[in-house]
Amino acid sequence: MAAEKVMRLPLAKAINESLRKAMEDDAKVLIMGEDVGKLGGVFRVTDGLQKDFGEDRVVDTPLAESGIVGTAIGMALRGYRPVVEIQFDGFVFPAYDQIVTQLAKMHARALGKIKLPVVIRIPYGGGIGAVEHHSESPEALFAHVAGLKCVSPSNAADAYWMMQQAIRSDDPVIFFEPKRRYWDKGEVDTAATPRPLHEAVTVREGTDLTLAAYGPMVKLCLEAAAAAAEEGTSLEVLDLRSMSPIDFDAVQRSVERTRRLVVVHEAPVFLGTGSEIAARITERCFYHLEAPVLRVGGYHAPYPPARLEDEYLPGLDRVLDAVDRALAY
Amino acid sequence: MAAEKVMRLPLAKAINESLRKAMEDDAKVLIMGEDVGKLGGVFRVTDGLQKDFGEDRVVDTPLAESGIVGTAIGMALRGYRPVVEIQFDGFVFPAYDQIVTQLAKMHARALGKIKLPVVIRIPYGGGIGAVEHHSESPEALFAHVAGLKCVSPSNAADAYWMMQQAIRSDDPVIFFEPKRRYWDKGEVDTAATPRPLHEAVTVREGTDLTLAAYGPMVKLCLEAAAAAAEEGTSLEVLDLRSMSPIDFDAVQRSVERTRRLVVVHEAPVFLGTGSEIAARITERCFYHLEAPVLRVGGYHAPYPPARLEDEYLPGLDRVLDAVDRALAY
Amino acid sequence: MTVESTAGRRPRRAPAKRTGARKPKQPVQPAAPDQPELVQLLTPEGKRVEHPEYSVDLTPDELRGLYRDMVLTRRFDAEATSLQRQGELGLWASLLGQEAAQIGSGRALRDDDYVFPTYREHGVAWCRGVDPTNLLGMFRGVNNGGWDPNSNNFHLYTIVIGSQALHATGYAMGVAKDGADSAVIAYFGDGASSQGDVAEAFTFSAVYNAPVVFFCQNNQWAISEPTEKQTRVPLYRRAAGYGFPGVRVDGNDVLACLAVTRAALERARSGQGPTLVEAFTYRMGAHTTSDDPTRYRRDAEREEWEAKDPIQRLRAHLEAESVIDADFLAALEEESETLGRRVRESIRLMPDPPPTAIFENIYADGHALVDEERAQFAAYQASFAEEGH
Amino acid sequence: MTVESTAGRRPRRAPAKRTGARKPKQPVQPAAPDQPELVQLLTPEGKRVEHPEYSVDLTPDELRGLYRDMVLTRRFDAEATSLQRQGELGLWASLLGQEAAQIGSGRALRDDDYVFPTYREHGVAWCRGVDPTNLLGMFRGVNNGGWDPNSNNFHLYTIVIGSQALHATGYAMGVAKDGADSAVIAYFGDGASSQGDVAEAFTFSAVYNAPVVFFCQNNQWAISEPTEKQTRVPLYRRAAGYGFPGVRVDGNDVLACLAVTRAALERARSGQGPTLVEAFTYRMGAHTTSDDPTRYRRDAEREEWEAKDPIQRLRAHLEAESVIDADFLAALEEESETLGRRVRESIRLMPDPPPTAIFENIYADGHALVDEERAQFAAYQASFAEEGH
Ligand SMILES: Cc1ncc(C[n+]2csc(CCOP(=O)(O)OP(=O)(O)O)c2C)c(N)n1
Ligand SMILES: Cc1ncc(C[n+]2csc(CCOP(=O)(O)OP(=O)(O)O)c2C)c(N)n1
Ligand SMILES: [Mg+2]
Ligand SMILES: [Mg+2]
Repeated sequence: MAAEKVMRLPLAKAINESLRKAMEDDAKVLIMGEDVGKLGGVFRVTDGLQKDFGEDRVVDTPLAESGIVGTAIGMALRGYRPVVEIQFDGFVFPAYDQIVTQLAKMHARALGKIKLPVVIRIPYGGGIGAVEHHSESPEALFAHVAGLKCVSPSNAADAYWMMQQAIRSDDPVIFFEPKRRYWDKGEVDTAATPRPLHEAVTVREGTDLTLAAYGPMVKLCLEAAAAAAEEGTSLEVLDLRSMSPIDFDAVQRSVERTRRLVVVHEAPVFLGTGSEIAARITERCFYHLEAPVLRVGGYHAPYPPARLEDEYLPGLDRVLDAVDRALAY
Repeated sequence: MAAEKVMRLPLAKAINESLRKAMEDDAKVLIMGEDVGKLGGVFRVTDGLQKDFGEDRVVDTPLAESGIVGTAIGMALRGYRPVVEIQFDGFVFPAYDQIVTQLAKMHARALGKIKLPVVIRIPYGGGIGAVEHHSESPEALFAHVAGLKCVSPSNAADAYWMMQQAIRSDDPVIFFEPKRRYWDKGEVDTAATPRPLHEAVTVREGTDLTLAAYGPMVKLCLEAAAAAAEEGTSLEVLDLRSMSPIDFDAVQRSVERTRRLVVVHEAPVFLGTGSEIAARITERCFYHLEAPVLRVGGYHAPYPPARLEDEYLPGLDRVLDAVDRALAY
Repeated sequence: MTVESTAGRRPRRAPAKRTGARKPKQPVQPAAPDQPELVQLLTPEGKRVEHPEYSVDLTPDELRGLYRDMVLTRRFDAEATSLQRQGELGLWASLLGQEAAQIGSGRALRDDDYVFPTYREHGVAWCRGVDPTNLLGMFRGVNNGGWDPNSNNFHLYTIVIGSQALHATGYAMGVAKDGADSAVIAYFGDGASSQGDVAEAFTFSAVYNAPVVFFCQNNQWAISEPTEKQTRVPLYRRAAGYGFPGVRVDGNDVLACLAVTRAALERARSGQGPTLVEAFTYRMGAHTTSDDPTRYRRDAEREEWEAKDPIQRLRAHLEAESVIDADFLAALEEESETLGRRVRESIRLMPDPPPTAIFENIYADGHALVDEERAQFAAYQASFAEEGH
Repeated sequence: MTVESTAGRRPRRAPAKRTGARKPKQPVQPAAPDQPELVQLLTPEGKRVEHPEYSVDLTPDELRGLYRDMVLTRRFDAEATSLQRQGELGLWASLLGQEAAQIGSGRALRDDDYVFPTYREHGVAWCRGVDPTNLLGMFRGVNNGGWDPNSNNFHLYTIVIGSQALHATGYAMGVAKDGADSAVIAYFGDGASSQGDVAEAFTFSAVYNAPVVFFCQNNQWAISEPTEKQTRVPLYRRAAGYGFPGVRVDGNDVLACLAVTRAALERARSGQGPTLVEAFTYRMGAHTTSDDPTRYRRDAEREEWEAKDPIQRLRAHLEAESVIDADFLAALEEESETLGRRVRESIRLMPDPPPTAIFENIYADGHALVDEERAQFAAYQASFAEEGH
């Protein structure tokens, strides 16, 4: 890595490089999960790491998510910095108790005397034609819980840097990886100075309306902005990057200019992160908003079978429809 | 019961009577949980039921919440209607996977061919001076999930009737019991015709602002309305009763008149049910609202130790402060 | 189940430093399978042997039936694998190699017994009379479970590992409450044995003496992890610590699987509670069609197990005993072809569900939000029609 | 822990119809404790007996130390119970009757070993040197854990049943990775044995051969549920099915608890992996001060166990051997009084945290929303000051 600083990598590979770097830099960094070793994970995100760092640092675990997170907590108490892989979004729930009642609360329980630097990687979201439980977006269920931080990169460079930052953080971080973007390539400058982990980024400037999204939906919003531009509408696109905390200041700044906001995520709209953004931005920007904050997301339904996912997931038309509705106010 | 129809009962006892009635009416109704038998539950909600209905119908289970909910699902598949007790809010998380990935989704998975009439009773909320994990309000974590219904009574009569309806429902219902109101007495008319389970009720009419709440916070909102009345402000109070679905039509009707809304719950504000109510009502009533929807609730913090809970929980002053802020727009 | 990526090659690097981790000095018990513990009635060569505790006495028709079941199940499975390659299915989880475990246990069941499968029990489904094409729906992506569990007492496939062990236990508790003498069987894998839910199912079933059989197909692998990553002693021994018997059966021996499962079901029926059966077998194929086992396991291992093939073994026995002949085999081959054709044809006829199916069957009694979203969706769809979009 | 209501009396009713539920015909193994399995070095009468596998050879000083530990722990516990009655604590979980299990195991530990307790290990905390008054904070409601776990290698009390078994296992995996020869001990109750997390801890510890001792205090009750509601065979047997040894020790015999725990820790240290110790004891008091055990258990049972009291037993032995005398006892009584006084005084001095503590220590690296809410809270508080509210 020393020589070449800018690489063009698929998002999954950027995470792989970031994990490698973290393990090189800090012997306390460990990887744990199902099939993360020889197989390199079902998405190959940990590919090659066991070979190079050994079975002591890249640990294939028994098939038990509560056990994985619970033992990772114990390792963190011993001074390690475990990076845990949950194989798919829908399989995090057996570990939910350990995450919510232990990982999230232990630092506070100890009045700050112990730290829990655990990263939980979750490949999440749909769009890859998978079977049940392999396409969910459960981020709101974690963001609601104090003590956790939740982030999601939308591109390879962020994936690299946000993983570096998540591992260095002394707080538990749930790292949501947009699985359908794993193969999307982007430039990664490993010598760059990254922006703070929980800061949003304006990925396209615009004047008529703000689209806010994170993870897999950022690309969609950029496409929507491009399409709208052709029709003469100027959309600003914010990549929130972090769902806990949410960079409300950045959203507010944008909305004070554009006066309209549409939030897009794959997760169900009802009690999704968009509800919080809508509520809080409406409070902050009450006299600026020309239209209510609109939300585009999943329905109040189990994630549907693959042949229906295109109807379920926010797509270009649904985003543009929401934009039109917001502009019609 | 035959003769006397109107009884004055504490809320906990109203649930007890309702469970008894359901068990008398339908031999398929079962009670399962930790300490529900001889002890009658730590709050005595199942008091006397094992004595009268036997150990086959009031089942003391092993200490394992996932096991309780998982076996209740199996019993429901066999034609039973289990009513499960989770001893305290903070102990539901070991069962979260079974609730979210199985109980909530199995009806849809079977394309409607099987039904899951399971009620999960959770004494929830704070205000009783308890130790950690005994005072939480996790309703948003269930309401976000399609396939579940979530309700919470605020008084004895609703507790009686809503439990009857929850048990008769062919859908899984998470029944949140406001534990700090267990001892509050109210009249229960067992011959009444109850309103639909998911319908909100106007418990006090008013013209200047709507307070929306459910469970333990309804009483507080009524107190706030009484206090405001003395200062000449007329508050309408809605008891939502149901957090999934939420009776948005009722909220909308009220807000179209009062033009201001404050939502109150004990759960953390960030991604709490209030965020969804704020987002959706703002969308529905954009041109009616004179002020942003304000929310009063818990902070983004673990539930604090008992000596601090009065500062953490919404109280009269905080509700009235929000009312003042909304009226100031 | 997993869906996996194609991933690029990693550049070579210097070997990393190792931490000075202490190695376990002496593992207490060997994780290696103890062959003598295995109940076997038919050797890999097809020789019929006796066992002191377990026996079967089958008619020629029954024996031919078992053979036919295994052959047709394998054929169906192969067909599904190739339909996946052709893009008709998104994924397939093959049972190749596990036919004896599934047919042996499946044929031990009575009609009134109830089955809780994982996602790989195509052979058990076959025994229950579930139309094989119905199994394909979820792998094609048209539904998440395409049959009525109560029509054949065969529950839907369950993907979240181990969950169904508790459903089976609860169902069995209900059977006991009803005073019925049916039994319930829960299938799961070696990997699943590590899940807390499976342990809790052991606890509940023991405490309530529930009429349930836990049938663990130890196919040696949980995706890329060998059984040693789940346990350091044979899995069947887990049961004793919960207070019920565990037994390891040769999972490639259909007769032994039948005998052992029958005995376990009989125990359940007669009020003696749960049993754990560990069927010692092998996943001959990939974990699913998305998996690439060459990354983590040796060919030699697969070859060893090929010599223990469940179908060849029964065939050798039936030929030696003249229970089957060339005519039988030819007829069966034709039946296989017909089945294959039927599967291929019906998959192509399998319609995509209408988009509005998203909003159906979420609740049995309805839900205002679903109604609202359904209506919005319809209006949105209609807007395209109007615009002629 | 539970907080319970005072509930009214229910009016009498006609007995309900029973469903025709089938009763288990014959439970396979008795759930009753098998007395001979118990490791014992001191009989209830205080007679020193030998055991083929376990022994201790203690100096008079050490013996007196154990006695002192138990007496002071009991005194502290009694003091806390009465402080709860006086309203100084919101709740108390008494260890009465479990002193031998806790002091015996606690004194087997080395300083560098690490302890993961439940919420009842006041005796173990004592052995670790945690100031007893620090234990009271969470029961008073001023914090959720009032000590630095790393000062005494004694983790915070854990209320969610069973969770800490996994933390202990992970910690032990870390110890092994470090190449250290420390051991880790996880405490939990008979009820906890049913939790999936405990089973997963067994699996992980066995697979990684982690240096951890699982110390289960079977005090016969999980609130109102007797151990038969959790298992139908003795709990220590659970271990064998996971591939490590389990042993049942007389939990009211401090010498046996010390010997057995020492041996288990030694196994862990020497790379032989986990051990499950089941200390067979009794919860003499209520589950917590909120509980009313008269609703669910017979007085006679308690009386039986009173005859096995851990402190009386050691005292009888030490008096018979002239290891203690009246002077020692008098001095100890005074030490007890002093301890009691100190606890009473310090609880009254224990300040309530400032309201702003709500917003502290939620994150190590800060969080924008917490900052915002902290600021809003401060402004809100200040508004009262201004108004003179
Ligand atoms: C709770 C959960 N975690 C992870 C997965 C992903 N996954 C699917 S199958 C599998 C391995 C299962 O192994 P085993 O139980 O031995 O069954 P087999 O596939 O070998 O039949 C894994 C890890 C899952 N489906 N559910
Ligand atoms: C997950 C969870 N469920 C329920 C409870 C409520 N609860 C507290 S203590 C207890 C009984 C514990 O029994 P046992 O494990 O035997 O420990 P003991 O109290 O007897 O020491 C229960 C059910 C809890 N704390 N955590
Ligand atoms: Mg397997
Ligand atoms: Mg106990």
